[in-house]
Amino acid sequence: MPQMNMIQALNSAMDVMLERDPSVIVMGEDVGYFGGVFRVTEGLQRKYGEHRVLDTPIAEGGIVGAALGRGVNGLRPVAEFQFSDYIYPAFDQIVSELARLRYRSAGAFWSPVTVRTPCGGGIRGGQTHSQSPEGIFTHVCGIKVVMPSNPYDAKGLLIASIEDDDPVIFFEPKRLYNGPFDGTPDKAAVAWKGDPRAEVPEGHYAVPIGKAQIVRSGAALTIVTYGTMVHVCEAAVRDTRLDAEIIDVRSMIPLDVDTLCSSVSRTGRCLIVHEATGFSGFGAELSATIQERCFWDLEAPIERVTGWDTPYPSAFEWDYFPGPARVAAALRRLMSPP
Amino acid sequence: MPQMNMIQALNSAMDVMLERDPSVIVMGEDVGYFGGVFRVTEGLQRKYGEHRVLDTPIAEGGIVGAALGRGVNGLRPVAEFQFSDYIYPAFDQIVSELARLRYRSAGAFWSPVTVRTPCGGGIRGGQTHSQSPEGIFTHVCGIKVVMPSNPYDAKGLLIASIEDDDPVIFFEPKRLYNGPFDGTPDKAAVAWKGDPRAEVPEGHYAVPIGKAQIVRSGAALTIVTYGTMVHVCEAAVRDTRLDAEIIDVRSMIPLDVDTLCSSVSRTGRCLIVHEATGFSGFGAELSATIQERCFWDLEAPIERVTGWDTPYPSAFEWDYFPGPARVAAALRRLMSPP
Amino acid sequence: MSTLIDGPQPPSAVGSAGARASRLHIPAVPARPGHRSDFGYLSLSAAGALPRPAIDARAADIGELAAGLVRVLDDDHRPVGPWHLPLEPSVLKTGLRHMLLTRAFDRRMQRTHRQGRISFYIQSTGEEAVSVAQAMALRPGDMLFPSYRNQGLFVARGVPLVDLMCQLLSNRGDMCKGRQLPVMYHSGPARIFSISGNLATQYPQAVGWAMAGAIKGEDHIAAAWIGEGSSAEADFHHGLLFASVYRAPVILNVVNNQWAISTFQGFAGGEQQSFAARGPGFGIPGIRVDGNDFLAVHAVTQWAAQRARANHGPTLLELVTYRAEAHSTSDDPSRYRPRDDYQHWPLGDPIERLKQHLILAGHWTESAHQALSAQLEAQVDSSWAEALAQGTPEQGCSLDRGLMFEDVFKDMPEHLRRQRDALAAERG
Amino acid sequence: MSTLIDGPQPPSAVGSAGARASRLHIPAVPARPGHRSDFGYLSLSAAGALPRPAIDARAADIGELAAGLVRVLDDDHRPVGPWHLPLEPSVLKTGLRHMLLTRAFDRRMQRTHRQGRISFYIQSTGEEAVSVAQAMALRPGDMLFPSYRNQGLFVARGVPLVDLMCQLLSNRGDMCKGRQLPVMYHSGPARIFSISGNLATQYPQAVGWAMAGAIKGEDHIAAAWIGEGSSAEADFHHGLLFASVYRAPVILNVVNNQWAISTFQGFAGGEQQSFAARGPGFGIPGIRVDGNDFLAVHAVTQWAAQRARANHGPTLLELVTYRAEAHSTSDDPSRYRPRDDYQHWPLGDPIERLKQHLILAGHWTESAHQALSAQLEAQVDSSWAEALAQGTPEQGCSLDRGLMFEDVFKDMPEHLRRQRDALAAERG
Ligand SMILES: Cc1ncc(C[n+]2csc(CCOP(=O)(O)OP(=O)(O)O)c2C)c(N)n1
Ligand SMILES: Cc1ncc(C[n+]2csc(CCOP(=O)(O)OP(=O)(O)O)c2C)c(N)n1
Ligand SMILES: [Mg+2]
Ligand SMILES: [Mg+2]
Repeated sequence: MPQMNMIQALNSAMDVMLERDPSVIVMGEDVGYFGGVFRVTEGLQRKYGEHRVLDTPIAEGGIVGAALGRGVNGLRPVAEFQFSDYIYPAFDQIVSELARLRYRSAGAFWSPVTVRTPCGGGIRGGQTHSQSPEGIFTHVCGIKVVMPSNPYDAKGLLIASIEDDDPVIFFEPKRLYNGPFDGTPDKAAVAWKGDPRAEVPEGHYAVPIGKAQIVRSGAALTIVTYGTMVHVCEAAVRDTRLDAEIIDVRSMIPLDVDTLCSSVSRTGRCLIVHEATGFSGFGAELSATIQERCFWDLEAPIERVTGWDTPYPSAFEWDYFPGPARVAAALRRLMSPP
Repeated sequence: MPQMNMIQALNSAMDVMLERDPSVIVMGEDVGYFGGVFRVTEGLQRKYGEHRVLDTPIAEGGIVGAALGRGVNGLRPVAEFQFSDYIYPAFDQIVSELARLRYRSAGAFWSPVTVRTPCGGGIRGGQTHSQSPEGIFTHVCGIKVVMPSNPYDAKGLLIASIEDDDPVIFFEPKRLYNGPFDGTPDKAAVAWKGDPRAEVPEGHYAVPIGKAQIVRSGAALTIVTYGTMVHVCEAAVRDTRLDAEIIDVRSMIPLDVDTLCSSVSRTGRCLIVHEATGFSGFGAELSATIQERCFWDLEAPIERVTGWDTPYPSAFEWDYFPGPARVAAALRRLMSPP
Repeated sequence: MSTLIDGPQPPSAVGSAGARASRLHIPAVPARPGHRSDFGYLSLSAAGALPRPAIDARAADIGELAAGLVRVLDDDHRPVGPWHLPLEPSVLKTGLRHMLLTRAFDRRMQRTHRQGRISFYIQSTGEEAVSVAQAMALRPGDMLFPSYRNQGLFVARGVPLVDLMCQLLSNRGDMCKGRQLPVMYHSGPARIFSISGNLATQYPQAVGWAMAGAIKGEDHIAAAWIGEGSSAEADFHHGLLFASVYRAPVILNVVNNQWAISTFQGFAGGEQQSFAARGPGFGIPGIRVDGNDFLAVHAVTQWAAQRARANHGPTLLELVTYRAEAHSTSDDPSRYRPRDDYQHWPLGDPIERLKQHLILAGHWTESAHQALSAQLEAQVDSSWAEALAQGTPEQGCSLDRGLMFEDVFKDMPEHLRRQRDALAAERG
Repeated sequence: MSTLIDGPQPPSAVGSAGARASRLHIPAVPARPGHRSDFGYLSLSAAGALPRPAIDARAADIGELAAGLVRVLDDDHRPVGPWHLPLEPSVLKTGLRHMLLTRAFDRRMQRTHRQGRISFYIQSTGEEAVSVAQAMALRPGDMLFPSYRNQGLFVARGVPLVDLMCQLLSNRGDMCKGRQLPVMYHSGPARIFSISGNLATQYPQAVGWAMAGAIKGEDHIAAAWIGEGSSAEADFHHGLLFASVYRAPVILNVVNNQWAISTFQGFAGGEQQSFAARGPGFGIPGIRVDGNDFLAVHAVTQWAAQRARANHGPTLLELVTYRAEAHSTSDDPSRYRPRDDYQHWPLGDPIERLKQHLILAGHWTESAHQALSAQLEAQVDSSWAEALAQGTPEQGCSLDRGLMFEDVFKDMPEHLRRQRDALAAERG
């Protein structure tokens, strides 16, 4: 089985789909000749031509608007936003158009656009290259929202997203592009190579949208998380030696409530972890839903560990980032509530 | 004491501030000569001139961008968005600029813009004239978010917002403009006249941002709500004859957690009600926070009654709208959990 | 900067009241209620005065078309000049019929609203030539991206009035299944895109659609319409930009009917320059055309369509017209403009002008016109009866409320199924 | 439309591979690595060839300025033509000094990045005349809204290099208190606005600032800069539109350095038309100027400033230049353009050209230039030492982490106080 890092896995997903389906096209800023600032589309224009792998003007709203129109006319556009901090200029086209088209036209028109965008911090990017805006999109009905945490899921979920007839916002935790970062920036960087989740088939396969994954089974408590934080939580569990169950949400819309709730009902304790700002973040929805379903089984309050409610400041990156120590402290609190 | 409906109260707030403070300006689509499509700015241009009460191009992003610049240059802009469904084209200027300016410049620059916008349904507006997008903005750090539920608060909060040196998104539940709508569309419309909350002083006063209000005291359970739903919840409480405490959140950022939690700790039961789509709505944050703080006092799961996770369909408005029956059912469930 | 750090400094005197007079320019408005509009602001060319360039002309070389006004019918209803491309009388009569039907439909639906049987309506009175002539100048395979004031496109493409009426009624025949505000139609078979409540979004969408056609090597083109007020939105810029960069086969239309609700077109940037003039700045030909002149509108649209189909790229058309009635049934224009404005509008009425032209040419008579009008009124009446048969407002909503949860996604996910069931339980 | 209802139809053959060839136009790129750029795409005017109109000229009457290229210095470094407004030699020498200092600063910070002492840097090499000449043509009370490649504005307005360096180091002297990526400076006292990571947002903000000045009756003007790539963003449109409608006293600059990271300017719409040409479409004069010609840049900026101050409204300037180095320290331009491109750039180097002009005029010598260069290098060195005294990267972050929670709001609300305390507890 070939080994791929997340960049290669994502590239492979688009390669496979461009090859299989002549209606698939890739577009975005610097994605063509150059292959993207994170090299995720490298080589695709050379292989499929500049009519199928297009450089675009720097106009995120226009990119989504044009992608929507192409989708209506029979193509399957995969649009890259260079950083998810730059998705906001496209907000109206995503919320009012992409998400609503099928509904408002009662199915007469729809557009299967996939929007790919790197998110999250830990790369010294400062407040406009580090954001995790997924929570905002989870409040928008009519789009699917996913975020993989490893190369295998990245490829499988991206293929599923491209094949999906609904629009999908596909977040790529950029700190994981090259390795399974566990939240300790001082340690030497670890590469994906050798990690079982980096064993990625060359060809076509899909990871279904809407299914969470139990990353580690455990009985003491449940950690619900996604993206980079999956690896941080693994580290925190190693550090605390608690028998935690770790669930990687993967798909925020639709959400696999059953997998989450059956775990929490079993363990009676739940910690929710994400990198984004806490207030009204996606963790709030996770907490509220789990509490509604599992209330009678809860032995301690559901807690959240998240980024602070501030922008992501470049000099205080590691004070902002919810690292393993912060997660571990919460785990301990959860096991012996005050 | 004069009686005002919500339109008059909002108008009076701007009138008072335009009069007192020469740096206050009002701007937006159709707000000038015409006085706004909901007549909220009526008469202001005549009184203060077309240099202080400006009609603008239909470009929400430009409106916020230009307002931000004016704020930096010493003015206090009050910008109207015709419907909160049309705030999305301005999303980047709000999130990346207005909310971040003070932070990223370490206080050297800031802009005290107030964005006013009517929200909510119940006026047969269909999916693009009925939205309640406040939840999205509550995930954005650096802005304040408020929503009044009556004329007195509307004027006092709007004055506080204009005087506030931070940007404020001010949501106006348009179904309440003319009367305290309780969620039963078939009943004859009730006007504000005669309602004690419609007694509004002519002059200057402020309702502080960041304080919730207990609208009805009670011991059996706590309802946390805001906007139009305050009145719907009052109706549901009347119908169920439960001794519910009803809290009007009023200010979402900052949130008056203490008032909410001391009530829930006392009653042990909590229902959260809003009109917006439920999934990742502001109710999720309310539920998560209250659960974290009040877990040991809870006698039943915190429930949410909200709009469904669909767009707001024009023909099914009253199936979508979380009316008193849906609230009452939840109240009963909460008092005797299954 | 301490003044900034200390907080906004109240200007010691602001605006007209102050000692230091404000230097901000505020666009002029021709007249407010109680006065009479001076339409002198409108730059007019004589009929026939402007040249008709080759379809591969460079935008920069035909700038006069963006500043002037392409007109074919002169004041005596005679067609003149290079933009007169004679059309079969039958075609013109079809155009007249579509325009008359559109107006009859509008008038009837407006009345229906006043009777409280539909909740909202938007008329296109005075602007019928825009939609009808343009639809007729395009091919059935071309894709149309309308605004809410282009009902003439639906009429000209033969969408049954009943279908539109059922949408207005949100009844069993509603193509939108009760989800859209009245007038937000669409038609899959007629290739007319779904109308959005958010202004101007269709502009880059149409460009994208056209780009896809080009990628696939097809020769269908796309056309989009927005109001002059909406041209202020970002998506106007996105549309022009993407069309320019990829030379997309698309026609971008700005319908300048002088008003955006209460806001005069000067506030959309029409005071300093025409809207057509935005095109040449992107290398896109801009053509300003008399939007009430059926022949002129048809001719420029045909020119733009040929240009696009021959792979010479996009065209920006500004259709100069006047919104004769209220913005919508929620609006009362007498609050912000002279009541009799339309009587003084220098470009007349599109139906009247085409009618007179046909009569002058000997293809039409006053009595044929009366007969046709009566026939179309009857058609509207019978369509209305047919539409009501699929559910009247008095019967309440005739659509299954479960439809609310469909089409959010292609397949209904678990959480929506649960919500649908909860609603069903609630309603018994 | 059943094809739509049935799902996207895979085109039977797409793109160059297919039988039906794609008709989509893709903008041309002058050369990719391994080839040599043909700069023939660049429309050039001879120095002195374009007229200098009165400051109240109408945009439509001076369209040639948007298509041509205003140049003052000819190939022999002699100033010619109507745009030559003689400046005191001392002024030119100050300009030369600012440009040299900017370049020395850039070079040194680039090296510092390579040594791992700062995390990110952006050079402005080859574009120094833009910022320096423009800052010098404006008044201290005018407000500047820069992009991330306008460090010359800070230099020309006398912001100490130490302040900029402390920002790059995020140390105790950082004006941004550790919150912004390196190079995202600002200066309250020097009236230079905070740089945003989100492109083009400063355009409507500058217009708003200028509108406020006009409302208050002041005669300070605003100026904003964006790259040609960023002119694709919606806020470019918003800026032009609002400036046009209210005739705001603002100068809107597009710095066309040919590249936006790896994307050639054709993809921003520069193939069909100049960027200056967007202006006339809004009634705003557009002037395309040789951005490497200090005298030309100064002259057009002065013209635009006088125009704005005299209440004749905004101007759009396109400054034609070339990004000589990488986009940023994260970029490697040899992956997408010829390595030696800059050597062939037809408009030369701005510093070299001003230097030769001064020598030719007898105000400068090669040895004075060497001495000045050495002096400025030393100034950069000593500034760097001074900056490091306020915290070196090796010492770790010298700022209090509690600062993270300040300035989110003017007063810290309860929830942020709680979070600040939690972090303090976590870190002991
Ligand atoms: C994004 C957005 N902003 C505001 C509105 C509210 N609105 C609806 S129609 C309209 C006026 C549009 O005028 P114009 O584009 O000239 O079209 P016309 O009505 O004249 O045909 C406005 C402001 C909206 N629908 N969408
Ligand atoms: C809204 C937004 N989209 C994308 C980016 C990423 N980005 C940063 S710089 C840049 C290129 C800008 O090029 P140009 O405007 O020509 O300026 P230059 O770098 O040439 O000075 C891009 C795409 C961003 N910062 N903001
Ligand atoms: Mg209009
Ligand atoms: Mg550039």
